[in-house]
Amino acid sequence: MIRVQQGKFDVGAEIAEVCEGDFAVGGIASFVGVVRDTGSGPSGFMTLEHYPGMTERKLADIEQQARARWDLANVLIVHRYGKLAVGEQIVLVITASAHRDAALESCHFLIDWLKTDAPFWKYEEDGQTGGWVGARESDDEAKLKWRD
Amino acid sequence: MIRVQQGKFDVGAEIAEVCEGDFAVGGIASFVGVVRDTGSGPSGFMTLEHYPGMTERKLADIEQQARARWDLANVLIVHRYGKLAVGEQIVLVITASAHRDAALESCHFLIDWLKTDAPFWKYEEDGQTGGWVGARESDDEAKLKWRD
Amino acid sequence: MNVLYFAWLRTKIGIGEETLELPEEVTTVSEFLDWLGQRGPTYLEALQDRSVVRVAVNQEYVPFDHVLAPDDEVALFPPVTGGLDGVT
Amino acid sequence: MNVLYFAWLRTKIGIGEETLELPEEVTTVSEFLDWLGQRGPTYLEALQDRSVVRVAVNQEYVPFDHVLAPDDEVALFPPVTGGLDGVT
Repeated sequence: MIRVQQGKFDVGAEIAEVCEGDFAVGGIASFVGVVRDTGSGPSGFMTLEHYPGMTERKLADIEQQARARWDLANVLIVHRYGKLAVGEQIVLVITASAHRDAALESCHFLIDWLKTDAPFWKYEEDGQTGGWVGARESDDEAKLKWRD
Repeated sequence: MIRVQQGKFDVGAEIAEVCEGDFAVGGIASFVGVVRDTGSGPSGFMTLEHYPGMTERKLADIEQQARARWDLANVLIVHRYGKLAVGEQIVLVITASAHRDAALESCHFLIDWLKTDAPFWKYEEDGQTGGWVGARESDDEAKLKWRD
Repeated sequence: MNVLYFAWLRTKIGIGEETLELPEEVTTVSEFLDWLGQRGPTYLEALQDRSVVRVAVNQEYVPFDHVLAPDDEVALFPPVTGGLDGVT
Repeated sequence: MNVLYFAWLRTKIGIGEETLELPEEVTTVSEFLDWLGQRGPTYLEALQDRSVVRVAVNQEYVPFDHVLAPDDEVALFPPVTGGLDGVT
């Protein structure tokens, strides 16, 4: 399941819902990404732009890849866009499985992909100046480790 | 931070609290363990017995090991004991870091340890019969992978 | 043809979306970018470094030699910077 | 000496905790287990397979040759089955 939204998400409620009534699920791994302080101080913020439609396709596609690779009972990816303040939760990945390795590894895989390939562009502001963030090469290396 | 308690925990609130006001934290990994259905059907339950005092010492010790090994801003382990129904949340591990690998790997490490070494004993009941659960060898192998 | 611009390509060109009628001789993405660059200085500047321009047709990435169809939705944007922000 | 029993050692012996006065000749954990087994059939049965008995003294695991002190808190329990339940 994937969702791209402007509003906040409720991690506890999402985790509870992801395996509601499914008694084969024994473990739920999750990862919450938070907008960091990039040196602008805690009053800075970031605007996340995306390509509505394509973003959802790409997220749904990576969800399918994770499900094909690991034995997962459920997957949820929630990604926010728009203007976000430092400290705000920006992304949530939840993977539920009967196997803890499957849950944790697939969560890691999805987070690595989101960090590099999710179709978002970042505009950072510190109150005075602003600028578009460039791509990072070190993140592409992290993604390579998931190649078969 | 570690807690051994009988009552439920609120995953969302715990995650929010773990990095409250710490703007260097960029990612929070977590794992929630759920009481599974061991064939007794969804009406079964499990009683988790522990050694008050020693449990807390052991959990605090493994937290220190994780902090020594990974660059973590915060760690929270909450483990419940007592009578738990199938589907109930039993354990919560949260690791917060500026680095996603550190958060996810340390969470995995703690979960592997909890699965094998946490000083708890399980009594399973399906409504008619009950019995103490024996140790599992396959879990000990998972733990070996964390050896240097 | 519906054309979308994102991130600094959008802010440099000054609009997020426009409908364009392509001349018949423009068939590939590469030819389309050449033609687009001639529409004005903002286009030219935005598109001068092709190594930082990515193209999606109907919401799928395509190479520069991809052949366009009249009803395509074409999007131009910089390399994605990823969603997740907070961690290294 | 305060002695604690957990899990099936507790249910077999029938109590969770008791205070015992050790005879002088009982010094190691191993000797203590031998002495305890002579206290009655429930003790004997619970302690007959030492390979499934773990011992902690003052909340730390100890080997069977560990020497006990009068004020020790001694706990006997089966190998832990771990906390986490739901996953393999």
